[in-house]
Amino acid sequence: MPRKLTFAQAVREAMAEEMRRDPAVFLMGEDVGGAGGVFKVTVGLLEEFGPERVRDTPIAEAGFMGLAVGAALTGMRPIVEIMFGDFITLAMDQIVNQACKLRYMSGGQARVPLTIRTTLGAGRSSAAQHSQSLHAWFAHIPGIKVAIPSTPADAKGLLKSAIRDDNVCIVFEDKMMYRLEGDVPDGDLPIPFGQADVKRPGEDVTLIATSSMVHVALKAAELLQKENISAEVIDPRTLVPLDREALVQSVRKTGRALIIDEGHQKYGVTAELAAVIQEEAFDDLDAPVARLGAADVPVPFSTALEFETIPNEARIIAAVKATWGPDGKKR
Amino acid sequence: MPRKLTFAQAVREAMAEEMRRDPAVFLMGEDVGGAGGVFKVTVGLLEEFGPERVRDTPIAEAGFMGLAVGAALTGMRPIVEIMFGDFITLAMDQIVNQACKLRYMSGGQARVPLTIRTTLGAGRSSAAQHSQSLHAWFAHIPGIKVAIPSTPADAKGLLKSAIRDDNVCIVFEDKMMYRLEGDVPDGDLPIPFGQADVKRPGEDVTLIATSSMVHVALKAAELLQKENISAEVIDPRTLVPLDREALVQSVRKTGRALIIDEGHQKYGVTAELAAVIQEEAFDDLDAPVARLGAADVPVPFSTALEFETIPNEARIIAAVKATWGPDGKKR
Amino acid sequence: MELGPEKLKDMYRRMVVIRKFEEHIYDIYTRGLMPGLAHLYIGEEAVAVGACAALRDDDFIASTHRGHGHLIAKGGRIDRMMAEVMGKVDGYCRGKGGSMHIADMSLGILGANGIVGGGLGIITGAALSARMRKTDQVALGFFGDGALNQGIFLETVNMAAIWKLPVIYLCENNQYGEYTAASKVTAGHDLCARAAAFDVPARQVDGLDILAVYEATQWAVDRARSGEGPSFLLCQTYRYRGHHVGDQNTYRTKEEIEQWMARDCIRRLASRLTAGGSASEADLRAVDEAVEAEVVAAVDFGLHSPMPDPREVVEHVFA
Amino acid sequence: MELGPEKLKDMYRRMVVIRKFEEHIYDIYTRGLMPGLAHLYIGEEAVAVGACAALRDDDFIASTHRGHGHLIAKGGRIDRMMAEVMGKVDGYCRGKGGSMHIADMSLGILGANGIVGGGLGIITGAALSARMRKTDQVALGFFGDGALNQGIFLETVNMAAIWKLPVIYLCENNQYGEYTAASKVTAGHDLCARAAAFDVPARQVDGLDILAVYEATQWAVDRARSGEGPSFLLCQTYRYRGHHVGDQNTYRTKEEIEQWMARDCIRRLASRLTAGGSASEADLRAVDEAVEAEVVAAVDFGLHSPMPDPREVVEHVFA
Ligand SMILES: Cc1ncc(C[n+]2csc(CCOP(=O)(O)OP(=O)(O)O)c2C)c(N)n1
Ligand SMILES: Cc1ncc(C[n+]2csc(CCOP(=O)(O)OP(=O)(O)O)c2C)c(N)n1
Ligand SMILES: [Mg+2]
Ligand SMILES: [Mg+2]
Repeated sequence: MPRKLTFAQAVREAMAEEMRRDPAVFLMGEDVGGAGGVFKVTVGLLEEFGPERVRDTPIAEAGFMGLAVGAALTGMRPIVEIMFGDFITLAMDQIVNQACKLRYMSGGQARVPLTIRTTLGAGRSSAAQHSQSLHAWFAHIPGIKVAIPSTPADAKGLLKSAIRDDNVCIVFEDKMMYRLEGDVPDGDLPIPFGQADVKRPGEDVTLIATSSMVHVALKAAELLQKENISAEVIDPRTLVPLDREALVQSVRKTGRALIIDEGHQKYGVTAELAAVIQEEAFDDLDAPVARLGAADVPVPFSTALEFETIPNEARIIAAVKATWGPDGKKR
Repeated sequence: MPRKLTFAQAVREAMAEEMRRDPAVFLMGEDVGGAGGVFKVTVGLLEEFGPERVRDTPIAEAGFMGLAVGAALTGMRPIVEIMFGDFITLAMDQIVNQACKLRYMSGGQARVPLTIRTTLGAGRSSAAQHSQSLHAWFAHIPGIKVAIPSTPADAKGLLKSAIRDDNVCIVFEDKMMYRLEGDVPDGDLPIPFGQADVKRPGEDVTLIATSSMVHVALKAAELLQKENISAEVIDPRTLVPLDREALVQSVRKTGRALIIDEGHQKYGVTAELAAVIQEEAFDDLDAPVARLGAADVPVPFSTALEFETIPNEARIIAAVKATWGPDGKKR
Repeated sequence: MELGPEKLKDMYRRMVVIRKFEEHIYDIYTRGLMPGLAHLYIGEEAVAVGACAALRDDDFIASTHRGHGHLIAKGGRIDRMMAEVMGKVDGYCRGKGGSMHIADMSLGILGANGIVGGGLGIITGAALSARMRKTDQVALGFFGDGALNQGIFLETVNMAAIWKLPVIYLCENNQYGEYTAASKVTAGHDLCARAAAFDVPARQVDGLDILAVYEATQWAVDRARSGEGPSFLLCQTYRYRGHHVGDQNTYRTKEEIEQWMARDCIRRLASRLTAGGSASEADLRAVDEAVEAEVVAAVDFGLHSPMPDPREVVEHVFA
Repeated sequence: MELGPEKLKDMYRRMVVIRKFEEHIYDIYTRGLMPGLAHLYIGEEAVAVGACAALRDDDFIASTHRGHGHLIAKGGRIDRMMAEVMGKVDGYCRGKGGSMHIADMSLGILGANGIVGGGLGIITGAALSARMRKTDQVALGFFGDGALNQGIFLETVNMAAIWKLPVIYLCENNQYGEYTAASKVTAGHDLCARAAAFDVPARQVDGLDILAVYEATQWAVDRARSGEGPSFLLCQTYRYRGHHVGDQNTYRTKEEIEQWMARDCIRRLASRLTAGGSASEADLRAVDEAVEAEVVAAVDFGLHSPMPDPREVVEHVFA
């Protein structure tokens, strides 16, 4: 029986269930305990699991990420919350030089079952230091798996997989989605990494979208349908590992692809997906793979400017139509 | 009159000339003074400019990067050396949240004329924490220009431009190239950012290569010539701004492209360049844009393994031939 | 430097500007006229005003997410600040920065900052710059008790100490970082020891006593200006309101809040002024009223300023 | 715990293993049999051996780029270490890590580290883990004077202090970070104050006196094991050789080096053993010779171990 949960509730359930299942799992981060997190995602966990396992840290991102690495190396399974994705810049050495590399550098001796949860996404007038979507950086680095769920159900299932994984995993949660509701199936149902999900089937064009951009793509697809363009919307769900096959198959069918992601466009996630698709579906492409990332500017504060930087339905529709060329014909 | 200089000498000359020209320019970093840098790039600068302007710092990458941001904001033009590119993980907040965003966030009030020099490249048996090529991360972020020179002349000219630029610039120097010799023209000749350079003209395929990969591509091009394949080798020289036009024009002519870069392949520089080329030269492409980055593994120590991770001539040749398909025909 | 009555009245006035500015921020925020986050400085006014009173116009400050008070104390224009927090084009940052990023480079205000500890590098670098440019400018960095636990504190204080930079580290210990008590996450019975460990002279100051803040800052400024290097000031203070507007304040008792409010820094200076005969109650009331009108005008200025043209979104990435 | 003669002789032996291991590293490095970087520990042996003598097998250590000594002191196998530094498949890391990344998880050796200060988070996390898993394991982190200037020191010591974690921060002050004197870049006349500021008890120790190191570590271990929390040990020591093999050593005077060498930690324990009658000169010579043979065998083991199969390059990225 599926229940309606918000994205935040789904994330919380994943953590609570895994903490009940395995005493090695614990959570640390700034204000995750008494306050229940600034986005109220962790409300109630302190009450159930106590302050040892739901640990309020000092404001010291590098330090507590480092502690988590050491704890993971020695038998624990930490979940670390980095409140705003922007603050992860302070912990890059710990994640990239330590956590992601210890297993490899030790020739397979070390195990680092560390899960990092953090946010991405603009749209809250939080300005340039509280709105970044830095997931592309992590997808670039070997030794870390990257999830970027778009629905409460995916958020729960992927986070459960991340916590059970013996490797470093990072899950990006769009802070604009925490109140989004969706059906979440009952029961213990981890979603494996590396499986894309077709969020809407279609025939004429493939929209590959991540995180909250999935919903924007779905709305655009509805509008396109009115113009008799049938768009398939696929959500890769994890960037690493990437379900290349699912993406490529869809594009082989439709002949057209647009990638939508909220990270900056240049040197970002849209580039890799476009490169993969043109590599593997070249002969089936009727137009270049198009992409739509966030504008290549810091995220501005003013509501008059901020939304200019984020992909929206209108831009998706325009980009899709452009794949047919100005005359509406196959290019 | 060009002179033969090593890459290290060219970098040093650029700094010395700019420091002579402008008293606001100064250098800071670990062991850049008395020791002349661990790669001996800064030898002699302390003697000429004194310890105020050639400043040995504590081991505190975040801290001294932060100082440089503050100094740049208030009238100085710091050059910061981060010894190994891997250590820049410790300064990401300072660079990405502070330096790159201050101008934009302040609505154009702030000016941050900061130049960062650091290294990339494997091949010295330095293992996973001293061998990374993290330039893709910076190319992804708005507000920073990214240079990645391949020759002593380019290194000198681009660094001079970086130092004179009123924005944050980062220059990646491949540590394996410091002893590479090349002709460097006399005189004060900054090389503008955003101008690619054709390092070898050709007709049948375009090899777009960065940093030391340019030299590998040039060798591969010679070998391909013996098989009557004429390869054009283009070096974008700066990733931001990117000279799209030059890359696209070459591929329009040849119909085939291979991108070679020493960063990890997935979600890296090769992806953006491939995406751009298929976007803009789609109709002229005879084969998908191919790419060759470093293997998606941490850099291993053993010489038996390390070179497996770096693009080499044989792999370039194989990738080029693959664009013709297994039968040597146009795909 | 002794503070004459005019200076004291000016300091009183500035504290009132901050208090009323923040009350109006609360008002426009709850009325939906200001997006984003609003971190109010109410209760801490004596720290910003006392410290900045010891600075010259060409000295530098770096501020925090809770920055309105620092900016006003250093001379920032409240109309342009109001426009900025509303995302309007006449704002200090043309609407690009918002509350957490207001800067006025012409006044040496090197910016509020959204990163806890984010100003520490900047202010130490400004001090380095002052030294290298051979000026006698001084740099003062405001930061919270929370930032004391960020590594950048160690790194910058160490460099300031070895290079004897003209910088003042002013920690505003308002007892909380977000919803967590500083005492829970901050080790050491004497936080001044964190600076003293670097042989950086440190003083603890009653942050509700504006004269104490002023005097301590003046001591630190004198040291800095005369080449004696950095100092550290630990100002004990308290924020009356939540971490930001909307915070339910459940982690503090009413009693605790009331105890601190009973020692209000503005009323304290007011009593001193009236007791000493420098001003009458009526004088102060007149100041309060004038300030209220000024802040209302600033709100108006903000409300009437247009939104930035959407095409500005691509401007100011590069110089 | 009093140290009996057998334990002391074992400690002597371990110091000699380190010394000879490093001399052979120098030899194979200069003969081109070992690639990468070699940071020698020669001169500092008393610190690693004295500290690890106070640890149990199931306790944890985190090490540094100058890690061979720590690893050997904690029980690491020198043959697999030799194979590793040569990049061979029988190395601890199958050739993937090299000198800067040797680890033996089964011995609680959480790895050498290429990042200055890189072990501080790891070791503090291991202490947290010991506490959460309800063992009485202790975690000891070695790091250099250089790491004292990295912010992660502040952050981890603060957390260890507020949570009373069973961790020992052992700073090896060998007076230099690379080619720069610690005194030039490290503020504060008393480096112990950097820990004491967090109310973490701190002791300065003569790092050339293995018994002093042992006793101080034992004190810290007792504190940690009994739940009293972290401690800090500042061991004054010296590296005889350059920062790495190849360093020309121009930043130090011959006199300075000789003064330190005159107080050699191995000879010092040797004298004590012979003076106290626990061992004769001949006994010690026999130890030296046996160790030399052992190290030669380790070199041989390394030389004869095959290179890893190139296909291993893609293994061990993920579990
Ligand atoms: C690096 C970083 N981590 C976390 C945050 C989220 N955050 C914003 S304000 C704050 C508390 C800061 O406390 P303090 O420094 O004492 O300043 P106060 O708010 O009390 O003035 C936190 C954790 C942040 N902005 N930056
Ligand atoms: C974060 C970081 N910065 C710089 C370096 C380069 N580096 C390697 S060893 C070293 C000096 C370390 O000094 P110290 O901590 O005193 O250890 P010692 O070498 O003296 O044992 C430096 C700067 C590094 N490895 N990591
Ligand atoms: Mg506070
Ligand atoms: Mg040292």
